[in-house]
Amino acid sequence: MATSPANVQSFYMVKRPNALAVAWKVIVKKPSRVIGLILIAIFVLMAAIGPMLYPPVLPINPLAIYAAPSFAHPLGTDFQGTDVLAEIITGARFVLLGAFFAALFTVLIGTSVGLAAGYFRKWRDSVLMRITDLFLTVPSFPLLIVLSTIWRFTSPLALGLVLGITGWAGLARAVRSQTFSLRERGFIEAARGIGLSDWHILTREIFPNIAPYIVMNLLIATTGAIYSEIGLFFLGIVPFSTNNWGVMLNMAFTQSGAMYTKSGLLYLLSPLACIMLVTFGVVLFLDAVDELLNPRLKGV
Amino acid sequence: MIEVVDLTRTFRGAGGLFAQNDVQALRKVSLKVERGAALGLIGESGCGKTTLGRIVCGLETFDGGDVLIDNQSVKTLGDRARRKVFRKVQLIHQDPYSALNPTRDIAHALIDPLRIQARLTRRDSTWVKQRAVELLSLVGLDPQETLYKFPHQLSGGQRQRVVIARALTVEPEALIADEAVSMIDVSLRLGVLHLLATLRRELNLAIVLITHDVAAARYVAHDGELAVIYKGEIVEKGKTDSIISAPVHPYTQALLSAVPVLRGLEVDGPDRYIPEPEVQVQGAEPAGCLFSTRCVFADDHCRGHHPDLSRWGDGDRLMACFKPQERQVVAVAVDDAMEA
Amino acid sequence: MAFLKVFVRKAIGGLVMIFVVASFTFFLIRLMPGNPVTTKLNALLATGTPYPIALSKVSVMYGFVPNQPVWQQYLTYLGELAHFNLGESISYTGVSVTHIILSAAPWTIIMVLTGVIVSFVLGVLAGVIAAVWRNSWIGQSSTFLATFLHGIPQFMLALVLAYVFTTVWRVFPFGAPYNAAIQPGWTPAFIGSLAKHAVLPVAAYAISGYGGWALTMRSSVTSVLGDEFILAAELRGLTRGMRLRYIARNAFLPLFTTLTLSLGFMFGGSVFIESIFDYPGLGNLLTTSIGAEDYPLMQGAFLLITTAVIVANLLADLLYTAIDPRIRRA
Amino acid sequence: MKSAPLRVPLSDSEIEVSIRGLSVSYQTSTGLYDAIHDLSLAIHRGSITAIIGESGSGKSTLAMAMLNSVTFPGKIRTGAIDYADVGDITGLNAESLRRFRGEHAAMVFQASQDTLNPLKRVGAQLLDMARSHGLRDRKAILREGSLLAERMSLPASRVMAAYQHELSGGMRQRVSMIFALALKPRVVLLDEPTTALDVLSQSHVLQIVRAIHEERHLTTLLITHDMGVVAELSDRVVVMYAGRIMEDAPSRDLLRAPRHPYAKALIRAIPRLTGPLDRAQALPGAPLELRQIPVVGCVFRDRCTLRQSICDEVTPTLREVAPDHRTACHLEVEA
Repeated sequence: MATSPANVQSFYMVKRPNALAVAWKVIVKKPSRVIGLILIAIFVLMAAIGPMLYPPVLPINPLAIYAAPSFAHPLGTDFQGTDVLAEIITGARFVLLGAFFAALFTVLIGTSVGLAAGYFRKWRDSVLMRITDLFLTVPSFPLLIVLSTIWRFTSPLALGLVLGITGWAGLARAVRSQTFSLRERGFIEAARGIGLSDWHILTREIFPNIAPYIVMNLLIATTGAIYSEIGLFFLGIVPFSTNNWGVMLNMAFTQSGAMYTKSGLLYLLSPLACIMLVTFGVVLFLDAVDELLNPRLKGV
Repeated sequence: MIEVVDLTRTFRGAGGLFAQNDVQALRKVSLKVERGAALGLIGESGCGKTTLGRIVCGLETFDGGDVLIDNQSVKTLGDRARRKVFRKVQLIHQDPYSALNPTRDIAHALIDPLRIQARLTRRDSTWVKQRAVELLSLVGLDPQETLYKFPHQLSGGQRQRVVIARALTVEPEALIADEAVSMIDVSLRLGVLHLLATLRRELNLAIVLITHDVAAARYVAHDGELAVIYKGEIVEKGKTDSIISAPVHPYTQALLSAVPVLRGLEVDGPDRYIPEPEVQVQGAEPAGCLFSTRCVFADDHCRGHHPDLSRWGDGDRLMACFKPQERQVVAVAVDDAMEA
Repeated sequence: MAFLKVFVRKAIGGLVMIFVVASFTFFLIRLMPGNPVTTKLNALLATGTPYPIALSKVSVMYGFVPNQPVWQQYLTYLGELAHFNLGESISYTGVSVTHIILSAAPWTIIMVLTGVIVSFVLGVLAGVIAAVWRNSWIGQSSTFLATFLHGIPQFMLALVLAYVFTTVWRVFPFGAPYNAAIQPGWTPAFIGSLAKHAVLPVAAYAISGYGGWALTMRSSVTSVLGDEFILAAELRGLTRGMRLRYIARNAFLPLFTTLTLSLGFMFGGSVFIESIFDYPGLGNLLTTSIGAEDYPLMQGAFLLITTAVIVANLLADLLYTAIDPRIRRA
Repeated sequence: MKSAPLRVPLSDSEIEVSIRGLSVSYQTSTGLYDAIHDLSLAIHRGSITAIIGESGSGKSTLAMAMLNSVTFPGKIRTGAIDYADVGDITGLNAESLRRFRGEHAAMVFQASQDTLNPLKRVGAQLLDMARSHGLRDRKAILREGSLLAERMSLPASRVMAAYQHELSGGMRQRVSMIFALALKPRVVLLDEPTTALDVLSQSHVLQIVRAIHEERHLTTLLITHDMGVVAELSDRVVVMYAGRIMEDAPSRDLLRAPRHPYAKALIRAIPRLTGPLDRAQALPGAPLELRQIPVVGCVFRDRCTLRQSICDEVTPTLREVAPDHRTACHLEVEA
C-alpha cells in the first residue's frame, strides 16, 4: 500500500504536457484561428512599434489633398495631404493601449464584484447587485459623456479606467450568477468542509471554472472599448491630444466634408476598416480560447 | 465522538401545489456515534436526514438543541475554532460528479488540503506528495493512473473514491456518507460501501451512512446502529440486525417491506405488507403521531396523541409508537441459490 | 396579485435609481473643476449684474441657491426636481430645461423603441432560423450575418448607412428629421417626409440591435432544443409546428434578461445616431449641452435618458411576469 | 452432452416487437463506434420485459432506437425493428413515424426528467397531443387523462391545471405515465422508472405499472439498472453489456440460476437484508466506455474471473442453454 518516497518522486516527474505546445496545437487546428491570431498580432505590432516609424508630427502637404492611392500613399491622403496609412499606423497605439486598459479594468472590477456577490451572498450580494443594476441600467455611453465634463481623460490609462468604471456591470452580473451556481456544487462545499480558506476557494476552486468566460470577456471588452474610445473622439468630447483612429473619423466627418465627397472615401473608411479587422481577429480567436481553457473540450 | 442533543431545524419555505409553508426538518433529534462505530440513518427524501448530516459537518445551521463534537459544544465556538472542529467530520457527497472541481486534476484536489494539513502538523512538502499517493492507494485507486487525470476522465465509482481520499486528507475522525452510492453504477456500489467499512475498521473512523437503502446501511453498519427518521423525528432506533429482523414501528416495517424481493432467490417475509401510497395532505400536520396519516394500524388515539421515544424490549431499542409489534417483513433467502 | 407586487417592487427600485442618478449629477456639477455654478455667478457679477439678481439668476438656472451650504442646495434641488423643475438652460437663455428635454424626448423615444422592436422581431426570427437549421447553409449564413452585424459599432453603422444611402447613392435625404420646406402638421406630406427621413436612423438602431438578439436567441433555442421536454414532445408524436411553438416560447424567455443591457445600449446609441443624422433628440442635446457648457441641460437630458431606460425596463419586466407561469404563480 | 429439449418456436402472433440485427453507432472524432452491436431480440405480446445493464451498456440507446429516435451523432446503422401490425419502423416516413410515436408505442420518462413544457398546463399539453394525433373528440383525452390520474391516486382536476414546476418528482413520473398512456398505445417503454424515487414511492410506482399493464393488455419494456425492480416486476429479463446481450431469460430463472459470469456478478453485487454479509461481492473494474469496447472476443472478458484465451480470440454468440434461456458465453454449455 505504501509507496516508497523514491517511487513517489519518480512518477511526479511525469508532468503535464507543456502548456504552450498545447496552445499552439489548439490554434493551428483551424485556419480561422490562425487568421485571428495573425490579425491580432499585426495590430499589436502596429501599436508597439508604429509610432517609432514616423516623425512625432506627420508632415502635411497642401498640394496633395485627398490624393488617390499611389505607391507613396497606399491609402491616399487626407484633407491636409497627410498620408492616411501613416495616420493609421501611428494612431493604433493610443486606441489599442486604451482598449487594453479598459478591458483590464472592466474584467478586474466585474470579476471581483461578481465573485464577491456570488460567493458571500446575503447583504453583500444585495448591496453589490444594487450597484451593479444601477450601472447596468444607466446607459454607459451617455454616462461617459457626463463624466467627461469633470474628468479630462486624455491618457490611455485614464481613458481605460473610465471605460472600465462605466462598463463592468454586465460582466459582474454574469460572473455572479455563475459563482452562485458553482457555489451550490459539491466541491465548493467540500472545500469549505476541509477547511480551505475563502480566498483559496475563490481563487483556486471557483475562478478556474469561470476563467474561460472571463478571458473571453477580456477579449470582447477590448473590442467594446475600442468602439467607445473612438465614439468619444468621434463626437469630439475628449480633447484631441494625439493622433488616433477616432480623431481621424471625427475629422473625416466634421472637418473635411468626406461625407459629401466621394474622394474622401478612403480617409473615412480606413479607420473603420481597422476597427473591423481588430474585431474580426478577436472573434476568430475567441473560439481557440474557449477550447484552450475548457478541460472538457480538450479531449482525452 | 459526535453527539446531537434535541436538535431542531425549521426551514421557512414556499413552493409547489401541495407544499406547506414552514418545513420542520428536524424535531428534537438526539443521537450519538463513537469513533470506530457505524450508524445508519434511514428515511425517505425530505425526512431531514440530509439536513442532520449537513449540520454535524458544520455546513448548515440549527435552531435548537446542540451538537457536540468530542464533547465540545459547537454553539459557543468562534469562526476559526468551528472550522477546526468540523474538520474532524467530513461529508461524502451524494453526487460524485459535482463533488470534484472539473477544472482541476486529482493531484490538486488532494494536495491543496494536504498542504494545510502539513502546515498544521509541521510536515514538509515531500510528505504532501507521498501522502497524496498513499491516500489514492488506500481508497483502491492506482495513483500512477489517476493522479493527473481530470474528474471527467474517471468513472462514478472512481470519483467517489477520490472524494473519500480527499476527505481523508485532513485526518478526520468521522465520515458522513450522504447517499454516497446512489448516483453510481449498481455494480460499483458495493465496492464503495466495502471501502467505507474497511476505512472504519482500519482508521477507526466513525461512519454515518445516510440512505434510503436499508441493505446498504446494513452492509456498512451491520454491527452498528440504525436510526429510522420520519418527518424530522426518530421513530425507531437500535442495533442494525435486530431492527431489520424484527422492526417494531410501522414506518420501519413499511420501509423494509418496500424493498423489492429478489424472487427466485428470496421469498416474501411472512408479515410483509405493501404500504399505503403516500397521501398528499394539505394544511396542518396531524396533532398526534406524524405517521398516523399513512399508518395502516393507526386509530383515533394515534391521531390525537404524539408518541414519545421509549424503550422496547430488553435491549437498547427505542421506538415511538402506541401500537408496537414486532413483524418479520424482510424477504427470506431461498437457500439453494447461486453458491452451488 | 403577483403582477402588482412585481410592479410595485420594480417601480420603487426605479425611483431609487432615478434619485441616485439625480444626486450624482448634482454632486458632479458641484465637484467640477472650477465649479461652474460659482464661475457663472462670477461671470454675471463681472458684467455688472447686482449680486442679488445674479444669485437668483444662477439659482434659477441650476435649481438651487449657490451661496447656501451644500446639503441645503441639495435639498432645494431635490425639491425642485420633485416638481419637475430642472432649472433653466444656459445656452437657450431663459427656457426651462424641462421644456427643452420634453420636446426633444419624443424624437429619441419613438426612434429608439421603433428600432428596438424592429431589431427584436427580426433578430428573434433570425435566431430561430440560425438554431433550427444550424447544419444547413441557411442557418449558418444567418449566424454569420448576426455575428458580423453584432461586431459593428453604432456610429460606424450610422456613418456607413449615411454615406452609402445619401452620398454614394442618393435615395434618402441626409440630416434633419424632416424637409424644412414642408409645413409641420398632420398632413400626409409632412408625415411622409418624417417617415422618409426616419428610415436610415431607425435602420441604424435596428441593425445595431439585430445581431445581439439573433445571437442570444440562437443560443437560447439551441439550449432549449437540448431540453428533455422537446425530446419528450417528439416522442409523444407532436407535430413539427407544435414543437416549434414550444421551442420558440421557451427560448424567448431568457431574452428578457438581456433586455436591460440592450435598452441601455440603444438609448446610449442615440448620442451617435442623432448627431450623425442631425436629429433634435436627447442624445444630441446631451452632446451639444456639453459643448456649450450648459450643465443644467446636460443634467436634464441625462436624467431623462436614464428614466426612459428605467421605464422601458419596467414594462419589459411586467411582460415577462405575464408570460412565465413560474414567476406568475410563485 | 445432453440433447437440447424440444422447444416449440414462438409463432409470430405471440411476438409484439422483433428486433433483428440491430446496430446503433455513434460517429466521433476518432471513428464510428457501436453502442448497440448486432442485437436480436423478440419481445412477447403481453409480457413485461426488463432490459438491465450498467451505464454504457446501450440500454437507453436501445430504448431510443425502439422509437426510431436515436439522436445525432448516433444513428441506426443496420437492422430492423418490426412492430406487429406496423412493420419495420426504421423504414417509416417522418409523418407515419410521428403518428406511430404516442399512438402505437410510448415512452415513460424518469422522475428526475423535466419532460413537460414548463409554460403550459398539463391539460393543455394533453390537448396538444390530441390535436397532433388528429383526435376527433379532443376533450376525450382530458377525460382519459383524469381517469388515469385517479387510477394513480393523483387529484385529477388539480393535476390537469398544474404546471410542471408545481409537481413533485413522484408526481412527474406518474404524469409522464399519463401522457404515455393517453392515446392507448400497445407498447410502453419505461426508462428507469424508479431512479431517484424513494423506496416507498418506488414500490407504489411498481404496483401501478403492474396493474395498468394488466388492465390494458400492454406489452411493457422496462429499462433499468436495478435487479430489485426486475425481480418485482418483469416476466423476462435481458442483461446487456457494452451494447450486446449477455443473457436473456425468464426473470426467475435468471435470478435463481444465472449462466453468464456477468449476470452472476451483477446479482452477487446486490447487498441483501438477510444472510451472511460476504454473500455480496463487489464487481471488479468499471463498465466500458464506447471507445474501449473490443471488436473481437468477449466484451466482458476484462472483468471476468473465468477469462480464458478463447475469450480474447472468438466473439461468443448468443445461444440457447436451456429452454427459453439464451446466453453469450464460451464457458456456458447447455444445462
